Amino acid sequence: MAWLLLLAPLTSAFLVWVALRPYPRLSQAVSIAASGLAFLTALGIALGKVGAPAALSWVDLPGLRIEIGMTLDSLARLMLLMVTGVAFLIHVYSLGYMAEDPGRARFFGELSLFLASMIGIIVSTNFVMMYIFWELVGVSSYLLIGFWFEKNSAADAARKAFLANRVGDFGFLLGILTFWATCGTVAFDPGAARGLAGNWLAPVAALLLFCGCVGKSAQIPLHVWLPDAMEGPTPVSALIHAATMVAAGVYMLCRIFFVLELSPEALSVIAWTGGITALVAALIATQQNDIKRVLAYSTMSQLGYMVLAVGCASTTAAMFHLTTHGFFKALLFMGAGSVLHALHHEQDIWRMGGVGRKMPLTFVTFGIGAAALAGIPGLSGFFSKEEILQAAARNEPVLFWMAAFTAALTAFYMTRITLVAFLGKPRTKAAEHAKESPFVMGFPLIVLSVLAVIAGYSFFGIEHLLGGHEAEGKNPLVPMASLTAVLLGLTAGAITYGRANQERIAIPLFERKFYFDEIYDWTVLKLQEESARLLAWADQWIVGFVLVRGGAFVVSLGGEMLRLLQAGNLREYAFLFALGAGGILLLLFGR
Amino acid sequence: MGTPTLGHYLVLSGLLFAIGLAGVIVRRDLLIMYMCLEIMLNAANLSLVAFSRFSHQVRGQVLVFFVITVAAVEVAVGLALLVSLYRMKRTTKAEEITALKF
Amino acid sequence: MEGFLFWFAALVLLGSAVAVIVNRSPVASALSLVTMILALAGLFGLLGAYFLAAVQVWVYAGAVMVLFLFIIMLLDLKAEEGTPLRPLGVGAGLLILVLLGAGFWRAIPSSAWEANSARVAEANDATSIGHLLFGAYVLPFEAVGLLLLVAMVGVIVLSKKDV
Amino acid sequence: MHEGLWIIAAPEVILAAGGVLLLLVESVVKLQSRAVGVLVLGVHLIAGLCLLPFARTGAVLWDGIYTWDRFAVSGKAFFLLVGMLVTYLSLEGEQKIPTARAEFYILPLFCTAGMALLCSVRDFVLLFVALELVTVTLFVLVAYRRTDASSLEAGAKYLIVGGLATAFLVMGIAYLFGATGSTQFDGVARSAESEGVGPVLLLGLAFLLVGLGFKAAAVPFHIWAPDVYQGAPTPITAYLSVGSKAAGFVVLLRVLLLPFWNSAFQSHWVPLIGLLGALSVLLGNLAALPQRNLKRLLGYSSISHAGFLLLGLASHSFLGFASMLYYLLAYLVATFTAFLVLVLLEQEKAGETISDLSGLAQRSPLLAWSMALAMVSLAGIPPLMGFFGKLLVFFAAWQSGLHLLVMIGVAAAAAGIYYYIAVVRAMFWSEPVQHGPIALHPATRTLLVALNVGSILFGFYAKPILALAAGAVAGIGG
Amino acid sequence: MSPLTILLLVEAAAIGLILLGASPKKVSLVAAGTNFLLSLWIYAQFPAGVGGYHFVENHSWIALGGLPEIRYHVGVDGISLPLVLLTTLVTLAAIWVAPAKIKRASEFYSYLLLLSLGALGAFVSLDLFFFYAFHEFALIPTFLLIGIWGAENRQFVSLQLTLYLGLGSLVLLAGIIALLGVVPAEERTFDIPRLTDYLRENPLATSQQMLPFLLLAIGFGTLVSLFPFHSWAPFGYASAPASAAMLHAGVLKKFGLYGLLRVAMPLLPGGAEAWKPWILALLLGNILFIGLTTIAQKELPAMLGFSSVMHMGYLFLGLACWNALGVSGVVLLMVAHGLSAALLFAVAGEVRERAGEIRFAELGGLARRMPFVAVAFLVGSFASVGVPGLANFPGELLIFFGSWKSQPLLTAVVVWGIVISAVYQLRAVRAVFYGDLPQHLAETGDVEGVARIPYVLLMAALLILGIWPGTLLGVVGSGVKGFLSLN
Repeated sequence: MAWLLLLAPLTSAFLVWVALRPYPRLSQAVSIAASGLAFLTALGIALGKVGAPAALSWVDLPGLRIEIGMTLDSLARLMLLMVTGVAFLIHVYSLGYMAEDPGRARFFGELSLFLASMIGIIVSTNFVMMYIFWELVGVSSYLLIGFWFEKNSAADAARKAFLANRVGDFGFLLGILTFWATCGTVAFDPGAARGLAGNWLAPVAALLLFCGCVGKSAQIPLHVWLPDAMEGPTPVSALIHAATMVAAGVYMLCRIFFVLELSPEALSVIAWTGGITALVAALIATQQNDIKRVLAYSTMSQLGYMVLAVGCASTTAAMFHLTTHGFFKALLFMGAGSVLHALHHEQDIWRMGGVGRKMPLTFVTFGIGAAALAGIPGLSGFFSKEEILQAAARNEPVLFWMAAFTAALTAFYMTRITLVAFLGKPRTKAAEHAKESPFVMGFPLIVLSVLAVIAGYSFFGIEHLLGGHEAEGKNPLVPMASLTAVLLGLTAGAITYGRANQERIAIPLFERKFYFDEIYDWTVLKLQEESARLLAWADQWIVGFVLVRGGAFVVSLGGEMLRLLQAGNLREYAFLFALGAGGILLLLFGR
Repeated sequence: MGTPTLGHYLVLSGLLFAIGLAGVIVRRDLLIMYMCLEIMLNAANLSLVAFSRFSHQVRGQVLVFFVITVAAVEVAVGLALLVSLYRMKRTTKAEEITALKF
Repeated sequence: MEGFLFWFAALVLLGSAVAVIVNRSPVASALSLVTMILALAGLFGLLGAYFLAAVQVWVYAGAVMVLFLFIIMLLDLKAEEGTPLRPLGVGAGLLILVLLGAGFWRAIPSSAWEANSARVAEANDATSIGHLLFGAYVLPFEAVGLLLLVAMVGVIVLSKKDV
Repeated sequence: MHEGLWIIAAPEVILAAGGVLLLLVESVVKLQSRAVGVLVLGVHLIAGLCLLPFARTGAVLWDGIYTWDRFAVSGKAFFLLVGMLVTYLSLEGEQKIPTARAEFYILPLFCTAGMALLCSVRDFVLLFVALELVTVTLFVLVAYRRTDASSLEAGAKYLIVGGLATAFLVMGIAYLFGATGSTQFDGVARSAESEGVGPVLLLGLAFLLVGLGFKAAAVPFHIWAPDVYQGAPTPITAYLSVGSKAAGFVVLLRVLLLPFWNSAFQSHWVPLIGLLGALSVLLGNLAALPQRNLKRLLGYSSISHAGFLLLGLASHSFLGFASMLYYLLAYLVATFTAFLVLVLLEQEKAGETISDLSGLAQRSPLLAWSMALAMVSLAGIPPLMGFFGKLLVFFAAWQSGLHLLVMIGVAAAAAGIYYYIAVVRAMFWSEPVQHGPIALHPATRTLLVALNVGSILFGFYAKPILALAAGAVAGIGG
Repeated sequence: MSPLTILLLVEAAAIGLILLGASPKKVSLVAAGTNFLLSLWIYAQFPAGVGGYHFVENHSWIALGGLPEIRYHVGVDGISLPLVLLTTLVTLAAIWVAPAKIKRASEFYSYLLLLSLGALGAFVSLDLFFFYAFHEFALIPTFLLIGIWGAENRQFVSLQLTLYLGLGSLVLLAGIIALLGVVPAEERTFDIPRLTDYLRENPLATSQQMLPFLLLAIGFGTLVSLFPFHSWAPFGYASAPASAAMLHAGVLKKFGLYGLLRVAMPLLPGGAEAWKPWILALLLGNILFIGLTTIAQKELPAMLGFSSVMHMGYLFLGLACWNALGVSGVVLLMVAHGLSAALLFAVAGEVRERAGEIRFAELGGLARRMPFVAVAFLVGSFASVGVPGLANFPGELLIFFGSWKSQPLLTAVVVWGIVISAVYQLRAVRAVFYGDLPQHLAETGDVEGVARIPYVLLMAALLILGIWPGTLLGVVGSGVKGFLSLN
């Protein structure tokens, strides 16, 4: 039964790919049914009605046994529910959002493939299985970002995403190999990991595995793909680049925490990476004009929080925030998508304005999401962020202050986009003529906004699922600080952008995203490009020309020389003949 | 001036052979080259007869007989060929019949 | 006496052989060759091969050399113009001479220098050669006959104006 | 002399008698030249048939100067095949012969007779005479197109260099005779056994090798080959490149196996032959690279094949000799195929350069394929005979410890692929210069197909040929 | 008669029929289809649990004093069976995608069949002679295929390829001879199983193994385009007609690896160990040097050619480390690479044919005009960069696992290859199929109808093996076990 989780979306993806592409309605139906089925199965699992099936052996060779199985512990259950739930909603939402796109059958097929891969990651029982689905998630993400492949920017963004992920996966695979070589297994087996304890390889393995997360969860320095990934259709941004896939990195860290915890050094690297990412992304977000990009940087920043939490050894906090963030970020993206849909894909917030009045449902739900993200008390985001700040405060004060400052920034930029996009006067014709989106798009917004409000409360049971609230060591300073930060951010945002019709602050460093893209263009890409050119030159001229054709040339030159012996003159022939005879005599008698 | 031994004859024949060979190499006229080939054959004959004499074997002389005959045959054919060549190219100089080369 | 005759014949032999090469005029070369052949016939005689000496004179001096002279006259060959021997050619010739000479010299066993005075009275060499020719060596003899036929046909084919 | 009256049935006798008879008849009744050609083929056939009953006979005749063993029989059969193929080539290419076409068919009979005789020699006198029979006939044949300056030039070059070789040969025989007092192979062997290998004997061996090296066209005595191959009438080029070369190798095998099959001798001639072989493969293959004239190219190629054959000889083992014989047959098939195609193309007034073959595949697939298979076989690519031959030769040489030699052979063979492939390229890639299909006589068609099939079949399934070769080598009884 | 012999005879008969004037494409298709079904039957009948060779046919072929006996000995074990399957499948696909109206069609299809016959023969032969002869036998058809039907620069490229491969084959021949030369005379045989058994019980001294192994490694290495003996490959494949490139890059090239696997490594383990550092160094050249070179390519077929060279690096790594994981991975990856390379070259052929353009700068947006081809190319690309779910991934993974324990650093560098290959492969996808559609490509048509079947077959095989590598690993395992008892 539990195999349905994987098989339903996989079958859907396969069917759509092979046969159903010419029939968009059928494809949509199949795909939505598959995601619904997956959600129901996940529900069944969460309620304990469906158990884990026996594992299948995928590769069984001496020294290496790789299984395809299912882990259905509490961590997986929570994640499954969140992922399948959000995915189902987004499938429904896409019905409306993609209604006019001619390629929507393909879109739904790819969504199904993504869902299957994501579920695969969640239920993995071992490193290799996780790696398999990990990569597949990358592939489906590539396909979905590049869904509008005829747009150059989308095509480039897809490639960038895949490559950045590949770099991370490179480390991940090496980490898996290190783990396997030391522990003798690829299973998620804390018992086996003891082989790593005290070993100098422990931090190496941990950090290599963390590379996977850096790529997938868009941590600095491999984060550059995420903002560009917004070139994909908005439901994709909501599903993959906000709620689920990017969170997979964090989920993976939690899943393999038994390796990470063997090495405090690695943990602190992870924590700092998360903290810095959170801060930098928030700073950048304050200066972006594209609504989806702001959301993307905020996603990155929130992922930084989660990684920070893992680095502070608080997987509970990380998972908590992961879940709530999944809800409200999906909500935000879908809200933004609703706006874009109405504005014919106008993404610049300065070319919107006053949309709130035309699209009340979207406005309200977006507002709830923004508030949750900003950490307004009483909404889910507040609770989960609080946990993380607590964890940071316990571990490293500097990180805590960074995180708090980030919280302020979050409130600031969320205020900024809400005010600029939804309030004020319409700044373009499109904004004036905006209309509320259809109900299929509105319905998921409503559901998610409800979740965004209640998910933080203990009655909702997330923390229960994760094994209880960590009561001990609550720092009273933390809520104070975070509240202050949020308020400061809100106020600053409201003051600055209350009635603004154009940008009031200009910080090029933030606007240009800390010049990461440029730096990469000038270093990594240039280096690769130039070395490729150099080597291609070397291959063509040194190996191909000098060695191969040179060798051939020397041989044919030898031929030409030998040919000159044959000058046609009989006297010379006689001489050579006699010389040969003399040579033979010399050989026979010369010794 | 003692009695000539086998060694004397062999040296003589060797010298003759070498002179003939040198002649083939240094002369340009095919006809003279051909004469030098005859010298070489004669050198071989001298060796044969000398060996034959000093080992009391007549078989060597039989070979000399054949060599002389064959030499005559070769000369006949060769000279006929040279005549044809001369008719064609108006020369018998080795330097001037080098159309086939390299 | 035998020693004297040998040295005399040897000198004539080598001298006329060298003369074949150094003479510019083809006729002179041919005549030197005749001299050489006659000297060789003398040496054959010294070695007791009287039959061969006779054949040498008949076939070589008589037939072959006449043929040569005839062709020289027929083709009206001029003396080689300029120096007949260019330094390069001479150098090459000398090199070959040295190489071969060294080979020959090394090859001659010391035993060859021992005077072999035990001159057995020769059987009539013409007889024994004849026995061999028509006995054991009848096959090569026939083959040589065939060779002569081939030569005849060949000469006709090669030189006759219109066949 | 009565003991072997059946020897009248020997091919050399029948061929010679047939030749004389045809000459006589031809001088009385004016026969058409093509009729003479067909008659000559008939003579070969008769000789072949007469050979059959005595294939298993063994005898040594005439005081031991003539032997009849399986090697001799195989050799005679081989040369009969060569003779027939040459005659067939002449039939196809006789338009190129200006005069005396009848004799052009008859003279090779004597030459083939000489070669057949060479297969049986056990005496240096007979060897000399038989060899001269071959050489002198070839002098005439090479210069046969006497209205053509290049044919005459080739003849003159062959004549002078051939004369040199003869002189060396005679000198060598003289020394051998002087050292051992015998002109017979076993006499030499016995003497070498009892008295050891003296310098005179070695000198004789050296001069003999020079003389035979000329026949085999092995470096450094190859110098005549390219010019003569290019200038001679094409059927005669084929004859030279297979018949004359094979004759040289047959004699080498006989000589090295009987009189010089002594370990004291071997230590001298094995490295020597190996060296000649290495030089030949290198020079032949390298100098062929820039060639554009096909006949000249095949001339250089034949030098390189002499090298490979010498490699087999240098391995001085049963396998080496057997592989050499196999290689000879492979070489025969491929070379004759190539020359047959060349002769046929000459009728089309095409030139002799590689580019004249352009687009042959479109004009006549059979010709193109035959030529291609010949080239590929010569290059040593499976599944053709040439490949298996090379494999055997290399294997034999390696087993005899001639590792460096094998390496050189491999490198040279690799270089050789270039020029063989260049011929294939011209035929298959390029567009034809002339157009229109080439008409072929059904017999020619059959012959080409037979040669191709043989080349493939016996390359892949070499067993029957190898059995013959092994039997022949065993027949010498070294 | 062994079904393996029938495989060979079917293709030979098809060539015969074509020569006799039958419709070339139809005959070839029928022959290839028959062979594919037959090989599937062989696979189905293959007793995976039992080691050793099956479907054996063994006659004496040539026996001569002094020459080791040559036998007609065919059979498959777990290592060659996958390659036989690969050959028949790719042959079918290659023949199917070939245009029926090509110039000199009967020649074209005969050469394709000859190429396939050579590969098939080499893979089923258990006798060194046949093993070698069958492979080299395909040399001339390749030469002609590229030379006559090739694209840009075909003359030079084809000549270079043929000479290079000819040289490699001859070095290989020397290697085989040298190998037999070090075996005591009375034990010499061309029979691979017998030789293996003998050398297993009586290992040679390492010093004796050095030269033969070197020659074999250079010979086989050249045939597999081991750096720096690769110059023949990229542009050769770039210029070859699609079907020829599919068969050569996909199938025939595997011969070299198969030879190392079957002959060089098991028979000369000492030599392998001694030369291992060199092989490891050279394979880095394949991965890094050629990998980066691939990035710089500006034309689709050339890029595919270089990428095919680069991928050989993984296979050499798996071979060099010589353990159960690595060798299983090698067999799997050989098959997978064969399939993916065939698929990609087929697509490149379609692009060349239909768009009339191969330069990246001039292409773009073709996914809109030819969605099916785009999908095929994507699948091929993903397979080639080692995405899970497609056959290359388990192969590469097993190789990495196999080599990690003994060569962690080197493996790490090689793993970086998955990033490099993603860079160039996705760049190609981007340049050819994504982005703007230039005006001159607006009329490009897609592959339709039955012409899609070969692509579907290749993709299906990639998927099946990727999702469930057990379909082959079970078979491979039985073969690998036999080898590894060697050391």
